Amino acid sequence: MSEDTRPILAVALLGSGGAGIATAGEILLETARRAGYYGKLTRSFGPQIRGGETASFVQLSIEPEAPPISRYDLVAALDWKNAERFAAELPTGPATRIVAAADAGEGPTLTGVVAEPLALREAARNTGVRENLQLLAVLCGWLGLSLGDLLDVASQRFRTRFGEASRALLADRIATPRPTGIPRLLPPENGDGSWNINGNEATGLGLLQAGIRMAAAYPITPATELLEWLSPRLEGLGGLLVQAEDELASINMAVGASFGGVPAMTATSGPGLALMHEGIGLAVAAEIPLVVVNVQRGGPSTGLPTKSEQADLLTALFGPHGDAPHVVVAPLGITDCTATAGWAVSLAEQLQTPVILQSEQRLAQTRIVCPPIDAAPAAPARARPTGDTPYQRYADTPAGISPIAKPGDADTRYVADGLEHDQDGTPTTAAAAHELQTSKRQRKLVQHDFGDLAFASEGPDDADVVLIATGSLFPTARAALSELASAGVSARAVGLRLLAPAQPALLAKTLGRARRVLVIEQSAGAQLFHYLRG
Amino acid sequence: MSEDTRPILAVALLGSGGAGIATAGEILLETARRAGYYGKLTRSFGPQIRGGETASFVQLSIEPEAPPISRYDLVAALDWKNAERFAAELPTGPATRIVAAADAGEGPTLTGVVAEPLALREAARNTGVRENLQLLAVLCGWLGLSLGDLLDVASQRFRTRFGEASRALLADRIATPRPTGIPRLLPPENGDGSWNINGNEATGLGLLQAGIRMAAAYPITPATELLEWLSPRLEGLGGLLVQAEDELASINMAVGASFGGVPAMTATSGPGLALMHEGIGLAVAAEIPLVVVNVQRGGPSTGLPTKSEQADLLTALFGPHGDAPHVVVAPLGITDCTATAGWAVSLAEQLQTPVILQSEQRLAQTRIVCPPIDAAPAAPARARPTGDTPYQRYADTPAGISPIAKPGDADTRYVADGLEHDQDGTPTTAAAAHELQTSKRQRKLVQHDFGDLAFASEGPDDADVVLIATGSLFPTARAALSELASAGVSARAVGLRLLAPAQPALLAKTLGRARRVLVIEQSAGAQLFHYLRG
Amino acid sequence: MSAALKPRDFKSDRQPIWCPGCGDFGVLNAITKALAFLERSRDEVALISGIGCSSRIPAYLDTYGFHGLHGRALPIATGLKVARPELTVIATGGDGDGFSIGGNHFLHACRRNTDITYVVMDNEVCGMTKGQASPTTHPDWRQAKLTPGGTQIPSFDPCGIALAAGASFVARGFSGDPNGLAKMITEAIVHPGFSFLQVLSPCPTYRPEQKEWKSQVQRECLDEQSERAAAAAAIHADNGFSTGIVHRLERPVWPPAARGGTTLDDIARAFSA
Amino acid sequence: MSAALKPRDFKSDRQPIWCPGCGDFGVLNAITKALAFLERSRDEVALISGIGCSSRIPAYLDTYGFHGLHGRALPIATGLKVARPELTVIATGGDGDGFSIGGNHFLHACRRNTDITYVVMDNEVCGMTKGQASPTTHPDWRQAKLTPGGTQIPSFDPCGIALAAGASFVARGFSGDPNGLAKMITEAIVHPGFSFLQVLSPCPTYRPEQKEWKSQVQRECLDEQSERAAAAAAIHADNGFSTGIVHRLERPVWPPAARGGTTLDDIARAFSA
Ligand SMILES: Cc1ncc(C[n+]2csc(CCOP(=O)(O)OP(=O)(O)O)c2C)c(N)n1
Ligand SMILES: Cc1ncc(C[n+]2csc(CCOP(=O)(O)OP(=O)(O)O)c2C)c(N)n1
Ligand code: SF4
Ligand code: SF4
Ligand SMILES: [Mg+2]
Ligand SMILES: [Mg+2]
Repeated sequence: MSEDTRPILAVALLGSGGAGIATAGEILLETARRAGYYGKLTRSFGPQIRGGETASFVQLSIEPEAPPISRYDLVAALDWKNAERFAAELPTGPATRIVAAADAGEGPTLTGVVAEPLALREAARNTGVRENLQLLAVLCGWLGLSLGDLLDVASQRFRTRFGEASRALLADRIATPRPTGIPRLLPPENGDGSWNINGNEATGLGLLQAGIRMAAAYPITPATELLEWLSPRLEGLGGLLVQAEDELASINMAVGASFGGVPAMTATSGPGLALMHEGIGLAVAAEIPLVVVNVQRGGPSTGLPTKSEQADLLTALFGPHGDAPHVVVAPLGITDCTATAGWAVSLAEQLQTPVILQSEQRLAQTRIVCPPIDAAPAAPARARPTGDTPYQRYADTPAGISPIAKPGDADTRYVADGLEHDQDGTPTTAAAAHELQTSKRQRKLVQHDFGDLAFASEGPDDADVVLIATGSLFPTARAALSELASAGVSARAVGLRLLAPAQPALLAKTLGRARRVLVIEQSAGAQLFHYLRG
Repeated sequence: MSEDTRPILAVALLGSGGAGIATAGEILLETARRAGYYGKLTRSFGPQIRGGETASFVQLSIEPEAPPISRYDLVAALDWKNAERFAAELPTGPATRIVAAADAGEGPTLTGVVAEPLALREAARNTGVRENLQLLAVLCGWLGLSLGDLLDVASQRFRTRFGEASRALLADRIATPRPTGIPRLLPPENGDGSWNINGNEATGLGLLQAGIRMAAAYPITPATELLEWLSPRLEGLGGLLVQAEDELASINMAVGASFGGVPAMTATSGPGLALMHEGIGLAVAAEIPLVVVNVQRGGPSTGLPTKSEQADLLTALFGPHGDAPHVVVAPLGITDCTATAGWAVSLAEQLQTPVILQSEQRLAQTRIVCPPIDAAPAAPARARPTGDTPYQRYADTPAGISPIAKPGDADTRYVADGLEHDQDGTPTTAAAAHELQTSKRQRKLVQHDFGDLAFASEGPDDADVVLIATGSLFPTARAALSELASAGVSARAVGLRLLAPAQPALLAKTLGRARRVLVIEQSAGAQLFHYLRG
Repeated sequence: MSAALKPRDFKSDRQPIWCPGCGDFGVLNAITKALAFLERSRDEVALISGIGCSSRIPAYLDTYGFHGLHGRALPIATGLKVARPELTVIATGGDGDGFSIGGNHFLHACRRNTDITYVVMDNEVCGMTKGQASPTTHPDWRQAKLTPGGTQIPSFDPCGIALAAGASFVARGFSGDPNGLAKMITEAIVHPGFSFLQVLSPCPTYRPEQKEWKSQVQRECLDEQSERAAAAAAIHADNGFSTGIVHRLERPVWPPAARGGTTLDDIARAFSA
Repeated sequence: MSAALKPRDFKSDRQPIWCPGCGDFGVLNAITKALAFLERSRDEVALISGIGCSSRIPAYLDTYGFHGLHGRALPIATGLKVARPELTVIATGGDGDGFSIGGNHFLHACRRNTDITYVVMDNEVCGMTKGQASPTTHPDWRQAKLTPGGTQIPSFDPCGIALAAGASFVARGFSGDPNGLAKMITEAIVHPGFSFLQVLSPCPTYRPEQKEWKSQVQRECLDEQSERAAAAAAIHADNGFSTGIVHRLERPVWPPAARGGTTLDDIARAFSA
């Protein structure tokens, strides 16, 4: 290998209003997918609604699930306007190559080697092929991606066919000589069967595969794209997504649909979740299966709608009033969204409880190329009335799970109630009934065997150090293991897919003889840490 | 003392639809107050909206704050219809005297001695003096209360003057011979200056004394009576209570009023609190002083609106999404409601934060006679802009408290924001600003010296056993101390008036060398226990 | 089988917690009559309510039901109907439930025109919480401790708002006339789309003066208008005591029917296409 | 001092995040013109908004302001005005903010008649969240990914609802006519009580076809009606593009003024009386 070839390369694309940087990132990722590479794309935006400065961060690799980017190999800018806004997100090094359009203006001070500027504007004016695509062609050439793939992906994306002149220009661009020092990607080890998916889509897929057929929701960043993905697909499967007037309607519509026997969900982000706690509490009391996807963003309040955080843990665990046991799960990475979402549906249907699925902006809006994701299994059928005694909706049972009828079923009529109730659903204030139902609602969760999905673990069983994380930080913790190993630290990463009901005994067992346990979380209040201690 | 005289007596009054048992309890308590006794009145109702079975539980004593009732001395029933509903709340013993109207029907099986039935109906028909009042007169005679006081209280209550015949009848009733075995109360040690007050009123008083002048709220049991008490008094003080269309409006109206510089509040119960979390989070982010009174009832969901519980602890601590530090306090008894409510206002105004005041149905709707309650001090003035630099609403300061201007102030114009913001209030997604403001919001609470009010403690400093409780269970814990002492256990009761921010160091210090710590709480999920461990 | 059901067969054996003389008894009767008349199967009917005295009604019927949250009867009913279009879904509740905390859902349900019947028992008071003003309370009613000087806010006009919001069936009934009311509820259930019924239903406990409604109500004197504006004018001109169906118009029911055509495999396959 | 203020003095030096050509620029201009015309002190004005592109407006004015929660501009504004009656309180926001999530507060603010001016920038879309249907969106608009077949729900009629709910001042303006709009806003601020302004404010990004509004809007052709019913009829008959003040009626402002008369001592004393 006389040439500098690598299994992983990281490229940052920058530009301001209307430069098409977001699109360029998507096209690059998909073009690489077709060549057989894996990859990842994240984006960052300025405050403008549209047309502000944009950065696309693309990582390409020959193996899936590459570790977090620690340094960019290539930074390419169509213009540098307000690019300093991204400086904190853009680690570079002496080997980083920086290339910009000829008229990009003054760049921020980035460590790296500046390459010859690219003159793109005139050709754009002459051929109509925009600078973003020309830049992409240059990069594809340098990275070793093919013109054919690029043309296919771009014409699909822009719903257009490129004319002769455009093709000729792009062929020319892709042949732009590589400045020395720009590394090449190793040849791909993979066909073109891999998937191009983001966390929102992977979540939606799992929900549908497990059986969700009704959704009601109100748009909110960063959950909107999940809803937009679901809407036509739900309809295609004979279901429906209702755009509700607000989050109070959303959660209660989902409750109504599920009461009707149809697996139902809503999705939102922090502000919406805060509004839904009364409805979630109703689902707890009336024992209605329900999935609430919370795509976390920065808080508190309206907070930072486009940024990621894990600080909605406590509200998800403890938001509804009263003793309101329910289930909270979190996907341990983007590809895990499908399995965890499917699991959420299964748990909801089986345990007749609301399940909050804690996604994150960082999972939801990160697009990856990955091996095909296994389908989530269909949720088990709800416990059905047996018919041998007068039907009691809230009958006390050893497992705490009472058979659940649905309207239309013969002779199992009942009234679901959010007031405390007797076993047949009649409201009561009697202490004995309250104790019975409270303990039933708690027991059905505490006694459930959540199985292997509860926690994930990677690393030696007898490791000295255990890193505990959930959500998007589990892959981060895993990536840290090899670094720790090289530093001589024997470490293990434990990922919490199941956050509630708490599993102190299982966790203690999992932690084994670790001498040191570190909780890794993205919350200023150390929410997970305090929760695990309680 | 040849006669059986006692410092404390407990009387239960029972009756069904329209019997006037609730009123009878209130008249008995106030009549005893005028005689110089202290006392307590709680009530229990059947499920009917109005006119169902009712029980009034009255305790009279020569000293204030008598311990919880362990056995009733006297059970008096106008009729026994559905009285078995109250059996669980009605501990009796062999010495309990049971008396009923002649036509009361079949009673539940209660341990005790049944006295001669009282024939009241015919006299009621002849004089118009209802049976409840006649029964009261009989009881007053037995307990040693005066006809004059009874007549005064009753005529004030019914807004009527009693005629000759009625007075004669009641004089006759009060002279009803005492069955043997009914104990007498010791003579009172007190004048008639004591107060007749319930927890809702004591809370309202503290709020007003500390400076609340605006409230917005939506009715909900058991907070409604607090609001109804406040409404005319706020207007009388030049303020206002707005009956809002819902809880979302309530909390946000209170935010708006406080933004305007007027100390503001709302009050609700669990379902309403669940709806307010988004608004409370806004007050956290925009740093708006605000008091939210949560009169806890049984949950989850609509739950048990007329029953008490302490299971809203977690939602009060952790309901709002994101890292949303705020203050949670709880009164340690009925008389403590005034001081704690006043403190809540002071903390809100000083720390520019929402303060949730956790009351309980048991405090709110229990009426007591007690020594006059000290006035809560007026809240300190908000930190005002100094005027020497361009005003920055969210300026970073060592204490984390930024000067707060209000509309109308000269030259300190700013925009309050629930989006993350720079020090001058401009929205930003920059990580540095988020860190700065997040840490400022946390620091201002964590660094604050909450002083002696944070915890209450009773019992020897070096006690072996510490009972930790909050709210209405602190008096219960205190009452247990003497029992424990007689059993040879050295115990101390610690009451948590401050629930958040958590004070682990202070708590550890307070617990001292205790060998055993018991957490006493009314929540099936052991919410306080887990919280204190985290 | 269901053809033989009598109104009383639609009643459960639970004892209502309502006060003697409460108007809601009449509404309960009327609903059972309508369901019996329509020969609905008890298994195919669901009553959805909020919280309040009136919202207790589902438990007194022997059908399916959901006694949900204060103000949220309509969303639960909408979710159910959309998921299970073959059911007869009746949403019920009070004036506080529907027009105070539930106002937004009311607006949007009128607009959406999902095939639900919404029966509001209007007693111009929050009964369950012991007598506070509701949006339909007269501004000068001074018996509420929460608003001792009266609300001094003009009362909410349920039928007027329903019309402005686009409800396709709007009627006013009286609980003291269970037969007339049963007929109205029958029409409302049969109407395809969202049908709104404001039922004057007295609260003798907190509004004893409503016992007079018996003589004030004008039965069936509102003329049916298919024109929204004409209906609005009629409601506007009325003193609030006329009853009848004031508006009925068939317009597309939501959601539109056609759905389907995709498989889970199609959906998964698209990630590598 | 404030008498000398120009419209531009009411602008802050923050750069709006709005897209080029966004209608909200025109609304910002119109508000500053109205405030300058009325010679209000910048210290005595507060702009309260919800969340959305349009709701960003307070930061672009050099007055007091509150950029609150999605849908809750009116409650915050009401709380502020009730607490501080001497201030000029202007609530602002978008159609999603005001009519979808905020619909209930809209209804009740119209009814309550607190002296607030409410300016809704109606672009028939949720702009901030990247182009979903709002209540005012036409049922057949198919560009929203969330409702690819269109909502198929008749659009919400803001002025009609405001009238039915009892608003005492109702007008429709156009952001493309900042002078006409400034006049309207001036009248609205001066009106004692709740004044509602629906401002057609195009979103060139998600609703490029709204660039046509310039030619579709009929300026100042709605006749002012003091009768609520007549105004409703006019709005009902209109195609949504006529502008003007359609209704203005002085009625009691809430809350009524008289308060006071008690002391804290009186209140405490009552516990032993
Ligand atoms: C979120 C929430 N807020 C408030 C309440 C308290 N609440 C229960 S019923 C009710 C009013 C009921 O009035 P209405 O709907 O008119 O019914 P009515 O009792 O008059 O039949 C209120 C305010 C509640 N249960 N939940
Ligand atoms: C409780 C809550 N739900 C949803 C959102 C997401 N959200 C922000 S702005 C907006 C819609 C804004 O639409 P509109 O009010 O019409 O304003 P525009 O952007 O069109 O000016 C939504 C749904 C939120 N911030 N908070
Ligand atoms: S309080 Fe009024 S509405 Fe409620 S049950 Fe009694 S009479 Fe009926
Ligand atoms: S998206 Fe539309 S409403 Fe938002 S700023 Fe851009 S043009 Fe204006
Ligand atoms: Mg009512
Ligand atoms: Mg809009």
